[in-house]
Amino acid sequence: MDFEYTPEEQSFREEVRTFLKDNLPAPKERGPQFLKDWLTKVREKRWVGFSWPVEVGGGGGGLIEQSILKEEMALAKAPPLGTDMMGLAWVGPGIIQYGTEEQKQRFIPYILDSEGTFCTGYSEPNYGSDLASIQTKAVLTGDHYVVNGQKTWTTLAPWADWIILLTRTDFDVAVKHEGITCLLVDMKSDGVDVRPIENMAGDKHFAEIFFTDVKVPVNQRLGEEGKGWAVTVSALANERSSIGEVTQMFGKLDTLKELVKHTRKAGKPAREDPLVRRKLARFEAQIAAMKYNGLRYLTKQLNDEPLSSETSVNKLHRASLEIEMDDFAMELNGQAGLELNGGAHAIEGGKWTKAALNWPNVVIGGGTPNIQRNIIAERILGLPKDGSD
Amino acid sequence: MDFEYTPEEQSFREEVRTFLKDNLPAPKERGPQFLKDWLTKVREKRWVGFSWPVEVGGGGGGLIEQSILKEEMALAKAPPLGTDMMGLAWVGPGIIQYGTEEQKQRFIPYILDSEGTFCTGYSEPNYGSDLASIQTKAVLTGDHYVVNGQKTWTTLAPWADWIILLTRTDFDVAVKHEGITCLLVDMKSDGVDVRPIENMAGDKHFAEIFFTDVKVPVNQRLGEEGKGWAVTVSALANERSSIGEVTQMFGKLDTLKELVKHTRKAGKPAREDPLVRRKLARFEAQIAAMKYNGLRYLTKQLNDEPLSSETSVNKLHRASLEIEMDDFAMELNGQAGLELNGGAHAIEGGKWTKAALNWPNVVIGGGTPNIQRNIIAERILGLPKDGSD
Amino acid sequence: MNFGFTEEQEMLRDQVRRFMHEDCAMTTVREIVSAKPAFSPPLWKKMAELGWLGLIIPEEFGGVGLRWIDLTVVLEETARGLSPLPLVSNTLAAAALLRCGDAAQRQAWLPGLADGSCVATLALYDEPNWIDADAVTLAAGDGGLCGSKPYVPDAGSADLFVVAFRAGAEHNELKLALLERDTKGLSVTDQPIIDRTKPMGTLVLDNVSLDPDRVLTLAEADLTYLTDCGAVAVTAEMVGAADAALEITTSYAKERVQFGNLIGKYQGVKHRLADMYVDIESFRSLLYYAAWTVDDAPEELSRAVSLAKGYASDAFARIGIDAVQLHGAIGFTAEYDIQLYLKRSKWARPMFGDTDYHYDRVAELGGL
Amino acid sequence: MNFGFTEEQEMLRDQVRRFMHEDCAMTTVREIVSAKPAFSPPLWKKMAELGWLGLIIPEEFGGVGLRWIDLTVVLEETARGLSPLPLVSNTLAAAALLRCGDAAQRQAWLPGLADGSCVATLALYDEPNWIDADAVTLAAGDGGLCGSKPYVPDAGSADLFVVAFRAGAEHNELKLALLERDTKGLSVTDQPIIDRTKPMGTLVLDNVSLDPDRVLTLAEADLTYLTDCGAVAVTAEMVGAADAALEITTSYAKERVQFGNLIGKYQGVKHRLADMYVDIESFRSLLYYAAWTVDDAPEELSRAVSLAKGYASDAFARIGIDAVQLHGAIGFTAEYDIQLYLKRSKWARPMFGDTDYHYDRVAELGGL
Repeated sequence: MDFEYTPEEQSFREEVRTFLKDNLPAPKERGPQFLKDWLTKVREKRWVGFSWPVEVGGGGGGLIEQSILKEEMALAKAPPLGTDMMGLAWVGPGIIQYGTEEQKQRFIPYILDSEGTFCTGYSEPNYGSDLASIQTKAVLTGDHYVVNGQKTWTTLAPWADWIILLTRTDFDVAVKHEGITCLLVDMKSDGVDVRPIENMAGDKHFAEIFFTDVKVPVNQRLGEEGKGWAVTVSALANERSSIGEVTQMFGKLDTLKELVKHTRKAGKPAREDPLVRRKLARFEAQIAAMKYNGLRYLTKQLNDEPLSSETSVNKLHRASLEIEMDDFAMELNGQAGLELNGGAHAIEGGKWTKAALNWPNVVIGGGTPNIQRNIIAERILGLPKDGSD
Repeated sequence: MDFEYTPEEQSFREEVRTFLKDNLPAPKERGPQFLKDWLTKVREKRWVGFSWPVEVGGGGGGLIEQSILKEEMALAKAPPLGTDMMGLAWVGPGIIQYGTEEQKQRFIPYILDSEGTFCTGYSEPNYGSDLASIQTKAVLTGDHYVVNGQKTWTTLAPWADWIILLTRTDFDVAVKHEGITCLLVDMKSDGVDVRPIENMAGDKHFAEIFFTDVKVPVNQRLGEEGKGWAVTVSALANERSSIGEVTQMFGKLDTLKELVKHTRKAGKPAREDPLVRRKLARFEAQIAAMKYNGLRYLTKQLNDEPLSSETSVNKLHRASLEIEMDDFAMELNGQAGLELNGGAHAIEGGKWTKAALNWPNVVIGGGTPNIQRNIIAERILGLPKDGSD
Repeated sequence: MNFGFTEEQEMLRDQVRRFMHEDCAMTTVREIVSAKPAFSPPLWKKMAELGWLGLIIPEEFGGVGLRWIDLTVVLEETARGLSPLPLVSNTLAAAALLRCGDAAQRQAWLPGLADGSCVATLALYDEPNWIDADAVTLAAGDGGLCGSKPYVPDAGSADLFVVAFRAGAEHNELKLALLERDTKGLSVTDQPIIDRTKPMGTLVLDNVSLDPDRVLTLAEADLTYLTDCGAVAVTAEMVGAADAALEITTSYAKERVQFGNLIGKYQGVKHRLADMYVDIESFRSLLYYAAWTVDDAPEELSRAVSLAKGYASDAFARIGIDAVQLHGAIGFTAEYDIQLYLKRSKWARPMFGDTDYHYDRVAELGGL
Repeated sequence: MNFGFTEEQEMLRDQVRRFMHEDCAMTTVREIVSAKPAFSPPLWKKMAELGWLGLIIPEEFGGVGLRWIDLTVVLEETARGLSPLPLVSNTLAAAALLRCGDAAQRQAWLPGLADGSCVATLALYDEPNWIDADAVTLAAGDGGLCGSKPYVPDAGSADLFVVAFRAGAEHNELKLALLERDTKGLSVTDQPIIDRTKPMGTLVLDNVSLDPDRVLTLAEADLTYLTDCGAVAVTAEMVGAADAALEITTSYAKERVQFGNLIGKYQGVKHRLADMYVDIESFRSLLYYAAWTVDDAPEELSRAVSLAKGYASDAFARIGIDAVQLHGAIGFTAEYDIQLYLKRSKWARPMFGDTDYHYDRVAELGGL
């Protein structure tokens, strides 16, 4: 048990801090060219794809250094290290693990250089949580697959250039996890129709996508035919709650505390109400628990111990906090908490109120809390499955 | 919607109050003869079995008068109207509905005159909640049944004179609710072996009962052979949360408030802590909800509308309050809340602490909260069953 | 003793349900709230004809002369379909006139409120989360009223504003002003809020002179009474809206299949729905009793309504969130109706006091 | 950066598990607590030989000289089997001597604590639910200590009492007295409490004279430090006991059939067990960090331990109740072990501060 960093790790942290000091101006001083320059610079540092192998263009960095990098970036509220969030999070790692040499040469630099973005085509209208049951059909015809079907709740689809698509190439299988094939599809292909979906906060971050006789060259298949489920599982495993996420949440807690300090409730400073104080403390305990849980799991990885489904623990905390923190800010402010941006009494431009409508992006998007509970109960505690499989 | 009582109802309430004033001395003034006299007097008033038909010896009273009677008795913290709690609650009504003329003449006066007590033999070791699956076997042999098997968690069994026993007379049935037969068994019969079970509070209110070749005359069968489930269902339906229960809980809330008024927490009067105040208010809201829920269901009965499973609503409130109220009293008092009777710092003789170990009597005894939620979900909301039947 | 509704009340309930079904279905609601102000003159007229606008107004002033318990029947059902029409506001303004107005004032204004020709609203507090005489801060000066009155419900559609203001420095020196929309110096700013079916606005008052005929006394007990009436009305709406949210979610659980089963077969779903049912049944019972006390046991109103609104504010907020969550992704699309109920639950929570306020009051009234 | 245990720590854990399994199984625990005092000299001797009694005592005083993080390994495992032996009390008394004693005092007492010849305990506050210097009310007068010291852990088996008392009227004028069991004027009364594996008693003090060699200074920071150490120790025990409760309940859910299925197949059961797992994992992580700060980052100890104990006090209390409830009727029979964990959860909640206390402190330390 040791929370001290080695001199090498300390000096890496210093390097990151110095870089941030030199290259991250205050938000209002960032010009139109800023983001492009930023992306170039962090790419030159090999901080994009930090832990990816050097051979493919990654940084070849270790887990501790990666967590230091993420923590410092989050503390500094820096922009992301690349614009292709999903490419960096799991499409890239999936290609590194399962892709052909040609695919690696084609897509890895594309992702690392932020040339375009990927979205993730998993969920279908009738199979939101139950991914293995998908029905989108791909038929091999000569040197390409012909894809027909529909995906939905595809985050970022309205802007994405590529999609990592889960299709079914074999309907006659004993186990539904078989017969699934993973394709990389150009969103500009003929027959791809994207229809953005408006959510309750008024945002259009996600979309339905219809595929009608879409031709996908065989060389854009990721992994073997019929073995797409393994690619997906490995991709989802890369979707880990990270130290950067925790740092962001501590930052949010701080802004919530500031809000409390400036709010009056029932004619008295809100900070004097023990219920308010204890609720904030409970949020802090949950976020701190996420932090130390994460460090324990990171240590396991460092020791090459297998990680089971422990990350579901932090996902459940995250879900509870996503729902409760913004709602708490709203409730604290009474009627003023109802106001949206533009209202004369809106709290901080109505940002808490809007956020209080956006929790499903995280809470439902990453697997619902009930799914996470099933994962813990079945995979960690060994309780019987309640599903059909 | 009308909460006023008619002049007749008001005068009945006055009658009860006058009776209580004349016949209920303060607890410490009650002599050894008191309870016997009390039981005789309320029996003479025909308040025992108040709503039972006059023909069988009951009071023939209406639902409203009954609720007035229960409310006033609870307010006065009077002793019960008879000593045979289960006989009065459901065995008697079961006999009135399903019993033979002979059974009525034999058992109804027995119950009403508090000559002995019944216990209820439903649960078995492997079927705690799943009553219809019972295995205790009864075989008709000439003019009697021979019973073999085991019951458990039988409340009051260590003192009971009789047991209303659920047995299986037919194992070859399509539906497990069939083939069940209800018997009234003398606890002094040969082959009945009662083994008291100690609970975590140190009490021995309930017991295992072993039946070995116990002979039960056919004339002690209640209802038809194989139709015992109907008797049980009707009996359970009589196990309603009543206005008396609510009055008791308001009484308990009052004592909890008094406790709060006399307790200091973290160096300050506990009553000043908003968390304490709001928690007590929430208890009050739940108890008041039970009251008005109960009145709505009573009104339905008065209008001869069928009652579905709405009473599960109050059972869930009761369960939550049983667990929380005593625990709240313990928590409030910190280390002093840990002390049992005899401790120098014990709060009110450690009664809250002991009660905090006795909630399962109510919470598990009357059907667990999860069973109540299933009942509401399936019978009221019409959701699919998750059990095997 | 009869804790049920009369045949007349059940007929009234059917009538409102029919209206919501035929005239004010969810597509209509969405149309109405997409315009400014979110109001529909023809539907308002129809509600007037059906007698609902003057439901609690005595017959001598053109109303129907019924009781608050009858009103709850109407509000429960209009809220089931998330009606955006200002029935609560109009009724509370009428309650203020009935309680605080003199004979002439009642005669002058109530008939218009009852026949729908004058849409009225009531605005009491100037602080967003404080129910107290001190939270009325708008003060009358030499030039009349100057400043602003925020958080006015249905400000966009109202013709008449019944507005609390401070007539002196003492805690309880309050009065009500009757201000017509075209009053000189008065203008209205929209406050965009989370629930578009419950519009809100701010009155900007630039030396609005006060006509003595249009000023009403407002004792502290009146302020409490009107706040409590507001809480009764909003809680009645919460019962209807929560019930609809449960119904929509239950239906969804009976048709949506995941992992080879109807999701309604999983206890994770069914137990949550059962808990919603328990909560709704419970704050419904508390609300019915509170509504009865308004006319029949006013000395018990404060405690009764605080139990009801205290319970409902917490419970409905949880129901709104969980109803969306149990739907999965579809539940938070703008197209699907369930999210509108979540927004309503957020709106209803602080109105006329949140759980903390009401439970604090329960504790105080209970001697703590 | 390594948030895991070393190989030595894992070996220590195995050693404790073996001891609990072979020497202090639940039947033995039940035997020990059925006697007065609830103590076992042979097991205590064995624990001394294994080095656990002097785990945090430096080698120069006969101890092993390890850290609090090592101690948590031992406490987690002894609490898994609900050990009734006064390891926490003895360790806190040692911590008090180490922190507040002078060289002579340390040398005089610590070797006895380490080798098991002197069972010691620490008693700080006289109020049942107040963590504050003002809650030390026992005062020294002209005749020495007179009055009583309640809530003394393991008072029945202790040979040495390290007792806080008030040496003056000022808030922080406190000292510690070392009182041996046979001190003239000292007697011990048992306090029967809910958890028999955690005995408690009251010292009755009748003009107990204070030998200056047996008086230690106690600055307010020392009081805070010792309280925080106590909270770390109790939370470590909570981790082990809660983990055992989850394990017992999970096993039961895998073998108990109701309505034709293993009860562990119903989400009503499995999701509750999953939530228990989430809570235990979380306060476990918070505890490990807090235990690390005792020796390595003492400036962070207060905040770290308040996060851990604040989380654990609420969560373990809920786990205790739910573990019994998920068992159904069998869970609350005296014969079955799970109810002993419920009692332990009740005991642990207030010790060295409950959730309200610790969360209030988190808020304060966080600038609110």
